[in-house]
Amino acid sequence: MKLYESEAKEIFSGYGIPIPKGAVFDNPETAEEFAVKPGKYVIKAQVLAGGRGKAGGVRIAQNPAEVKQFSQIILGMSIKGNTVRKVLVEEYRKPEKEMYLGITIDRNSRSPVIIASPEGGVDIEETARKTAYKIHREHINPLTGVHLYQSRALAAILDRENAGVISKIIQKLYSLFVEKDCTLAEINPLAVTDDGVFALDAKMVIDDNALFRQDFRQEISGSPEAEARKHGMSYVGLEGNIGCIVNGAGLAMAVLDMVKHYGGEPANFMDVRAGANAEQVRTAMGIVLSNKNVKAIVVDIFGGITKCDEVARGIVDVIAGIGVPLVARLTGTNEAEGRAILEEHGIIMASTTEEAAKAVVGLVHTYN
Amino acid sequence: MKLYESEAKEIFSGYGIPIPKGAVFDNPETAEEFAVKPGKYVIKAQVLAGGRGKAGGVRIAQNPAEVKQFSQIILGMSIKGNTVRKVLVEEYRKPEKEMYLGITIDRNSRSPVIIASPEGGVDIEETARKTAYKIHREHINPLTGVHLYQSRALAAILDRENAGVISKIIQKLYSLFVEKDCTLAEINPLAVTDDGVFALDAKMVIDDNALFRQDFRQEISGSPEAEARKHGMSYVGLEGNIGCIVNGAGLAMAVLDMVKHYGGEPANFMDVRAGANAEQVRTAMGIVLSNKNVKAIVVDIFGGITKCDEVARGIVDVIAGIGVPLVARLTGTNEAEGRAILEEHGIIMASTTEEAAKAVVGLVHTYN
Amino acid sequence: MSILITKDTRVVVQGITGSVGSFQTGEMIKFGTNIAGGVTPGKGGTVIHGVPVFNSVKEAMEGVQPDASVIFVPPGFAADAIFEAADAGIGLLVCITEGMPVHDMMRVYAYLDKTSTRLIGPNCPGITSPGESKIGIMPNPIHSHGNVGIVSRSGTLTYEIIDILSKNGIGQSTSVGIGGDPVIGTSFVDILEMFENDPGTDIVVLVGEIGGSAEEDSIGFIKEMSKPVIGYIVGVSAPPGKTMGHAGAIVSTGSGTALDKIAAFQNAGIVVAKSPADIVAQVNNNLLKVD
Amino acid sequence: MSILITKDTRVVVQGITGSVGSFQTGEMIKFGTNIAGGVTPGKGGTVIHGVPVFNSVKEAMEGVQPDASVIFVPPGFAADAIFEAADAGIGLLVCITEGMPVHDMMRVYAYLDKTSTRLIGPNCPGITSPGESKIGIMPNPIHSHGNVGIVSRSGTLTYEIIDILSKNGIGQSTSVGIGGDPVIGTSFVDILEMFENDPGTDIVVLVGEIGGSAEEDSIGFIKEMSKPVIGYIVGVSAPPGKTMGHAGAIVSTGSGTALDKIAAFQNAGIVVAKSPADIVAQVNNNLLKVD
Repeated sequence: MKLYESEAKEIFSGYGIPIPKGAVFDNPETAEEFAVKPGKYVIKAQVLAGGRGKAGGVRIAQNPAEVKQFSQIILGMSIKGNTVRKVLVEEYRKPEKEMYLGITIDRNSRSPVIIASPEGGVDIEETARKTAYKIHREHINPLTGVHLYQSRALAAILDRENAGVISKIIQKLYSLFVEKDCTLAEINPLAVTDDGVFALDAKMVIDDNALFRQDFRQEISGSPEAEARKHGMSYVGLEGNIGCIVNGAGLAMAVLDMVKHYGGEPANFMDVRAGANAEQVRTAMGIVLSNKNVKAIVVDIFGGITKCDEVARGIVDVIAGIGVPLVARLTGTNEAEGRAILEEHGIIMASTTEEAAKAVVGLVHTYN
Repeated sequence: MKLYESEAKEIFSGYGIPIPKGAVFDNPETAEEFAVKPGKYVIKAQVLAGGRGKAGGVRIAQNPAEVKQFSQIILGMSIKGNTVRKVLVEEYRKPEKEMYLGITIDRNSRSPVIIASPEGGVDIEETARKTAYKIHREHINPLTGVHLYQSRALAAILDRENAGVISKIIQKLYSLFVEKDCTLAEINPLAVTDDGVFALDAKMVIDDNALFRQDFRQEISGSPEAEARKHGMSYVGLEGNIGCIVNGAGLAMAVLDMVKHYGGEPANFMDVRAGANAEQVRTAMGIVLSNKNVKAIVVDIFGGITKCDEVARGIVDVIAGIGVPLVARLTGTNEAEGRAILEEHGIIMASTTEEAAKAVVGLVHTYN
Repeated sequence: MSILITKDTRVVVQGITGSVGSFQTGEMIKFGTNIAGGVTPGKGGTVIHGVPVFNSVKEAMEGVQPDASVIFVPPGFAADAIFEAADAGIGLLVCITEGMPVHDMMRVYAYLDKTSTRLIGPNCPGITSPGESKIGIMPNPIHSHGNVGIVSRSGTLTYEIIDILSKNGIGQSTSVGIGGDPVIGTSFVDILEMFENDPGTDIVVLVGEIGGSAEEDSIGFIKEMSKPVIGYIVGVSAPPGKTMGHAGAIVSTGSGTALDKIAAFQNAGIVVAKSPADIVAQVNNNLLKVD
Repeated sequence: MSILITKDTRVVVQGITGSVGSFQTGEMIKFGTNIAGGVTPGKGGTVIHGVPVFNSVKEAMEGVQPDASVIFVPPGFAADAIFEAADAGIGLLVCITEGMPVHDMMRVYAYLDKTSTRLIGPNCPGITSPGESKIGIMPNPIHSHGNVGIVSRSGTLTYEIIDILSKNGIGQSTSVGIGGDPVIGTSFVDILEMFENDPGTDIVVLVGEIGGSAEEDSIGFIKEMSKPVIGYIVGVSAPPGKTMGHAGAIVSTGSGTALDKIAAFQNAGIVVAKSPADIVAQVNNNLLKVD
């Protein structure tokens, strides 16, 4: 789960990582009230999408008066489909030097890795591609945590003059990375200003698997992703028009790939997980169909714990009202019963994943 | 460094280990003010010595009125030479079952070890000797900390009915054991009462080597031990009458052993550490002589970083006023210069540790 | 022959009294697995599926001397269950649990790295050696004994592939699901090495997916192998930055795409199948060569 | 011959620019130690005693390929210095630092236990092999080359013993101070084993003291040794519960007393000397037998 910049900064601040004085507002008037001290302020749209800056979601107010004006502009703005509902207003700190500091999980070494570059404030992927030697990586043993010698060495690379304070920031960032179950904790830029070193931006991604032991805001529901998660399923929206309902993530990806292979475009990834019953299948159908682009649906179930007759029952319960054609492929536990139910309702059946994919692509081409 | 029970309990409480409601008082009047609720109270002398109970330092008041009375009796009492300056007054919790729970450092495995026994409230050494099978030991890997499976198993041994809450107490006790740099954290008894599980007593010993990073009260100075520590030296008072000043702990023990071997009784252990200069030797002499039993002094210095002439200078600076005979043995760096200085002042010299020990024992016998 | 497990492998089930643990224990027994006992704290002394339940793995170790443990406990307790089994000296652990926090798993991995305990998973369907034993949750009916080794990051997709192979008369020596999480105990290479050394395996099917570089990392070893390896990699349609069901199936910052992986395999001369049906074709091709 | 170190052992000094580190580096160089460089964060690029200073052990590793490191840093930084040296791949660490928190040392020990790095100390005087090299702080003039190995928990007392041996014409192969803390990296047995295998050592002096059971724990090995071992154990006068200078020298709850240790040695038939002078006598006795 991604946190908003303002949420991440609040956590940073709790760990003693210096951030500019600021607060979050959902209307321009209260934002104006905050900005009483003369001087420059930054107004930043609080959205989870990247590229805020380019979209005009970050503005520098030259004086308190401009704070209200820019907040007004940014609030309600749409950035990559996300409406801006909150702005973070901060006292402006002029960066004399912008650095990059991030901690993520290195799958190869199966350990946390601290990534540091004396050139931050920009796209770090870009730096990594163009000037890889400017990116420094330090692997951390998860049993011992970050050693002082490691944070000290990285800090000296970032800015020798401020190495002491940066080393402490690295230690603190590592602590919160572990204690808050992060998969990413990033400061970009970490800036040297005439007032000291500050985290001018903050990014945190929390391990979804660890949310049960962390105390974060509830996810805003309503999105099909959230809806699916609520029901123990996994959904990812895609650009195409063929709705896919599959049990198992690997099989679901295989179905998507085959749909594509036969010239179709999947509208979604949907893993209903093992043991899905009729009720869950109905819910899954609802979520998939909430995407109005969907022109046909393919259901592919490999019955193990999941029973094919349960799935079939879920399908026939809703099939009348869905308004798009559906191809089903059921195999494994109670396969015969499942197929019998579908047959009764005249639902198109396939016997392999490939057949099902081919059939659903054909349906879309036929009906459109 | 040992903590007082009340100090340890305050820390326990901060970690969520249940302790009876109580407070510390240095006079009977305020103690009486605390005990307003009807019911029984315990009044416990706050001293670092063991055997408080037997010495009458722990009393149960049947009602609030008795709290003042017992506090009056206990305050000012002397327990093993320690005057009681404070009492801990607690609401009485009747133990239905008394257990033992402690964490210490196992030198053999070089790791923390949790020791648990369903029979507590008594001398655990006694239990260990008489009924060893009632003592359970679980070694903890210091890199991973105590696992749930470990605290759960120990808790089930202590009291199956309250295993859940006891497992959590074990986890908390381990956390404070590590975070407070303890060499011992002990609850004896850990009691099941009709009001839940409570730590009725609390003992914590802090690693002296870690005091620099812990925030504990300053040691009450004035004792020769504290005085020596303040000057980077190490002193232990003993029962005999021969003062010993040596550089190096091992050599100091060897000197003591040889004094004993020749029929003398050392008055102290004193390690002036490596690199001792004249000033430190003077201080050491003062500390050793603060013990009025001292009838003679032996100084044994093996000069490495420590320079014999520096030590000699320290000795001659104070020799005139000490009023007891002194034997010195100096060898190593600047030995000749040191010996020359001592010779000038007519100080008795020995050339080996054995000779020095023999000589000082002879002096005591001669002079007494 | 098989890798990792045989008829004689004595298995304890951690979390045997839970609904999934209990059901799957029954299934394993039906398959022929030598289930020696189970562990559920507080339920020691009871019996389930005819096997004794112990309060701890240590007690199970003393009571029934297991060689392997299969873990069905909730995600928040999985790391502890693994530590417990490893500390008790069990040599092979199969962690079925899905949803284990990655920080827990990093600590577990760093710890196990220094021990002789092997962990398969977490978030995996386990190991099946037809005719020998099954540790995990793969459906019983799909397997048939033969000379194809399967190693996969996936669950249902693995069943699909096993099933289609069996239906086409191609049996398996051992099928191993190594797990769909970003940090897992045993890698492709570990399993490939076992297949390479297993006289009962003549050909290997490797089922990969997006995320990480486990597939690419196995190429060097595959090229050294004497046995043919058929790759199959899914997730071509996955958009970047989205987790595709498996916590480990995510294309981050442009790396770990299915197309990159497929290309890497093909560039190394490793056959990549286009579908489960194509796996059958490729295996048949290669079995001809083997025979 | 010698154990642990030779003329060729390349040594870096962690904390080389501190007052003790700098002074002792000079002494080691005078002794003939092959000092390859030093480490002090922030002082990289400078030169002291004619050797280069690096910002980190890793840089020193790249620059001068040391085999060993000697650590002179304050107690609060000692664990970090050990981790740094071990992570950089240095095989032999000698930690002189006195006053290291025992919890730090337990973590260090658990970590090193799984690596090939050997740690001597902390709170120790180090290692001296006369004619070869010295890593640590033993005074230069006391040593002489010979065939007696010394292993001790003590500092000054060790110098005293070395000195009296040398003055009586008895030279040493290697003298090792393993440290006076309750948790140390290398035990008596480890060193005894090296002496047993060292052709240059004919007899060993083991200097023990109160606290713990390191002396008792070595008895089993001593009995298996082909070379005679002379024990010397101090602290007969130590009262229980008091730390006698060394953090590890404490009689806790009646265990770890000098008399118990001496009795255990004598019961096992191991000679226990009564004083440094008596060590000389006992060594002479045994050397006669050896020759």
